[in-house]
Amino acid sequence: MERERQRAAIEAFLFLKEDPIKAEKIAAVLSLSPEEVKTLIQELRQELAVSKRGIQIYEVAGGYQMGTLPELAPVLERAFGEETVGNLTLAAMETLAIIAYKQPVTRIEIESVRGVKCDHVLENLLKRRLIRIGGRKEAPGRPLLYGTTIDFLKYFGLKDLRELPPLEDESKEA
Amino acid sequence: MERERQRAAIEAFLFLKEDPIKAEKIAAVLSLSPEEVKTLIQELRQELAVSKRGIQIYEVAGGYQMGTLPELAPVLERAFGEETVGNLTLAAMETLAIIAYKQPVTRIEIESVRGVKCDHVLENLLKRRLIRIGGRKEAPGRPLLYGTTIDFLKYFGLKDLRELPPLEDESKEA
Amino acid sequence: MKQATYTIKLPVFEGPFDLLFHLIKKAEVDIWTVSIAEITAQYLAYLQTMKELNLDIASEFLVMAATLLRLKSKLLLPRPPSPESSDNEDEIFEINSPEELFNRLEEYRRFKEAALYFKEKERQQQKIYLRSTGGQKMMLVQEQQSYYTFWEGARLLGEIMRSFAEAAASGDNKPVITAVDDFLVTDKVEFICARLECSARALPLSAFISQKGLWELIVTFIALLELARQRRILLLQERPFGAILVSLNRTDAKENLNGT
Repeated sequence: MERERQRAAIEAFLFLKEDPIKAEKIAAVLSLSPEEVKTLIQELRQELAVSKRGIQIYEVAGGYQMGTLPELAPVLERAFGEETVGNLTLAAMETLAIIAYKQPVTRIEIESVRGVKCDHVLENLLKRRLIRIGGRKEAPGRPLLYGTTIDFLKYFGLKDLRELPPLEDESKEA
Repeated sequence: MERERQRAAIEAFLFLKEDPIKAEKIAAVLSLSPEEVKTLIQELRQELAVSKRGIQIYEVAGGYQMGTLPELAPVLERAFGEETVGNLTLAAMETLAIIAYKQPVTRIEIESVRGVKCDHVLENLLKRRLIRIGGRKEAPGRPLLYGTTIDFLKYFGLKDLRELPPLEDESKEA
Repeated sequence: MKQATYTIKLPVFEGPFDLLFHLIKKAEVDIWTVSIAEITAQYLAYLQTMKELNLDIASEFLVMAATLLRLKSKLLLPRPPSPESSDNEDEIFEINSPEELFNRLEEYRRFKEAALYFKEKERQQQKIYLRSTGGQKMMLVQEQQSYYTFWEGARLLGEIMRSFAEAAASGDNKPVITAVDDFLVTDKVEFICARLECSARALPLSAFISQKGLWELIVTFIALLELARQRRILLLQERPFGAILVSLNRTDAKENLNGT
């Protein structure tokens, strides 16, 4: 398959996939090496970014994903109105932040940081699949442990957890 | 909003929308005239078609919709697996053809053309939403009238019903 | 039952017209000049070859054969000046003259050709993958009902109830239990009907709930069930798990009022 065709195929893949797709996976289907795929994707990305196309390619959660140009957000929001998923509440954000940095973490631990009950928020975050239950803590009552999901990375457009900014206090301590 | 930006916005729209979207709707959001939108889309289409990009724009069911390049079908099939839904049978095609050209049409009328009972086929087409019941004929027994749907246009990639080729004899008569 | 009929080899042809059409083509003659006797003979020969005749599905073919034989016999006789008969056009195979048969075959042929056009379009279209179907080919709506009405299955009850609960819970107010039962089912029935009466289109469940509390919710639900049971309203749904809409059953409201 010639190069142009390979690029088109990658473009079509990313278009069809709603989740981030790994270079290795694309490589397997096209019978290319992951390096070749990465090079092709970089080319495509570059091209789309430079010409400010409506569709861009992003590096997310260890893979690649198509999305719209950030500058278009206001127009698109107007167009889709209420169709977009509601934003997270501040309480949800706080809770997510605690889970992201402290995972795996129990509900009691989260609540002791926030100073309020969180069962409701946790339930919501679980429903939205931004967090998941990752097991039980070996402690009295064996409480559930919470952690973040791939959807969490996607929601915030993070490549992986290491991309989280260091917590203010931690950096001071360091 | 400058022209480049407008094009990008249209591209992003079509990317996000899962159904065919009408030029009028895009126009309303971008505060452009439908004609301007159509011109921009034609430009985009042309560009994507000429450079054989993985994503193309199609004119379907009175609107525009993004889809992959047909030439990529073999590669994509390998990646996403075989189609699960069966194609339409010849009986279904015949029935659809009669409905498409003669709508609104009753079951008896269809059957008298085909020379066979069609209840089964009709039920299936209804289930697949390729046809719909459009009312009742003002005739003894008030039989149901069948017509085609938007999904019918989408299934066959038709712009609208006028795109159907004239029936052979009709054209001779005309 | 219906599946079992496919054990025979008939479905190669889509019906007697299709078979006739095939026979005419095989004879390689023009549809207008072919001898009716010749087709009839071929037709009967074909029927002969079907050893294990499934009568259910073959009946149409047999009727066709009878029709052809009758036409053949008519041809042997001088034709009456006015062939007045075909008033009861419920009969698919009521064919009175070779011309009529030819006309109908010709009409069938046109649609048969149109069907080939559709087949080709389908083939082309299936090379295009859409995003909405997550990498599947287009139109995966396989078993979608255009609408459900309440009586079409108790299995839908759960879904309707869930939709109802969702409609009720949308908005920030959680249902509050109040002691005052200021909502009566009969009142609510009237309210719902009045609301539907002045609305041209179907309304979502939420249109009937004012977020006043759990009791009202229950009453509304019962009222809707009651109205559905009396067939005074229709519950519509465009697709499984889609929003449920309520509309007045305008078509046969009167009969149904006496119905219960």
